[in-house]
Amino acid sequence: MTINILTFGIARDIIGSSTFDMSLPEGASVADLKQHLLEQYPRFISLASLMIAVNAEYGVETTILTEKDEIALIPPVAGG
Amino acid sequence: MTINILTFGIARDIIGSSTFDMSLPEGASVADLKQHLLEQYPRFISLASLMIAVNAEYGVETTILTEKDEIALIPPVAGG
Amino acid sequence: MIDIRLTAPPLSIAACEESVLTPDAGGTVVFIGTVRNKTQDKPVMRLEFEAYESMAISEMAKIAQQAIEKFSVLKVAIHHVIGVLDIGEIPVIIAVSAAHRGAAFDACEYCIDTLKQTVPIWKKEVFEDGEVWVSAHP
Amino acid sequence: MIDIRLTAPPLSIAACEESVLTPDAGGTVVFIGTVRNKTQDKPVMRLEFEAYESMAISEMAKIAQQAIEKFSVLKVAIHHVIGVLDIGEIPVIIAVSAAHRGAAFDACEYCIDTLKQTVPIWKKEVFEDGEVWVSAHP
Repeated sequence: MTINILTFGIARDIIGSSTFDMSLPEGASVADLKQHLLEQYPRFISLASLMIAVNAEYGVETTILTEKDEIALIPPVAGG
Repeated sequence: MTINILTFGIARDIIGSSTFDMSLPEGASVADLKQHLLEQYPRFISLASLMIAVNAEYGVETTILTEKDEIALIPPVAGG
Repeated sequence: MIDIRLTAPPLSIAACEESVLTPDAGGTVVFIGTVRNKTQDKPVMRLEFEAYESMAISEMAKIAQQAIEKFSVLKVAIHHVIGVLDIGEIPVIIAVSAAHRGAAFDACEYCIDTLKQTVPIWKKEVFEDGEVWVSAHP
Repeated sequence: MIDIRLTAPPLSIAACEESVLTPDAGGTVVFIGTVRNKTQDKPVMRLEFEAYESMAISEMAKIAQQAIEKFSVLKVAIHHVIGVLDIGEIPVIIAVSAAHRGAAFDACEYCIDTLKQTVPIWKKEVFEDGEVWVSAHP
């Protein structure tokens, strides 16, 4: 399947665009997405943290992704 | 000596006036003042506390009073 | 920097905040007291505040100075009213700015807690059927 | 009652406070963030805030709801900017009203601490000679 991913902050700088597509096997989880991401974009390893949001909620490692989900990379937040 | 005493809040209600005079022996302390006060105005016994200010600072029991001091009765405060 | 005021109502929240806001601060914490509409389920009509003014100002200044030393905050403003307040009006505003927000929270709470214990200000609650000096009796 | 805003600057301190002030409260505590003029002794020119807006609003609402439940406070307002801020301008205001002031202090501090940990908002510090995404790297 191909999922579309939103990027913000330093994640957008690393990807070079505010959205991008990634091919993942059907039934892939948040953990799978992170693994693919680190392989394709090793600069993510240097971040203090990287969370994945699924439909505007924090996903956990086992959360399963589908093409219909709104998926976003959440690098370390710094509000306030 | 005769000292003039300022009153506030419920202390003014008990005394019936915003200042009053009290005769005390020379060299009387805050403790002496409080003892005379409680004898003459037993309603002060019912208060949660009674402090004496001497020249706009809290006095302690042993603070010595003179006629030149500005003396005030400080019933329980309730600012804020 | 310390800003102490004891004035007739109304207090200005903006004025109190402006006196502490600074680009040296990472955070500013403000406490705003309000006259509650009831005490122990009895409706309050209004409050009357009086003060031993010279001593109240000096005690408020002491509290502000202690807060700056104890919590390493930058600026403290303590503004208190004297006079008659209606329900919902503001008897006290305390604003504290600090490099670190935790210190600003701690210092602001210290100021209002200490003010209630030491500053010679008295408050009379007026009910439909009488009035009471707050905290006078145990 | 919860009031969440994520808007372009400037934030209005008065608007945030007005949305929580109530005669049911004995006290209101307000936290005002400010853009500091330096980071690690390096002068900051300006800050740029961006957010994952839908999620940021929902996370701020969760924090406000948790504060109400955890500390039994009455009303919580959380206002945050997105966009460019100059030194001394205000990125965030949090206001909490409560029957008891201790709860208002605790809830307000909880809200800003949690906001900084969980709300998807990012901040870029712009210096004379470069820029940095705050907290991005360990």
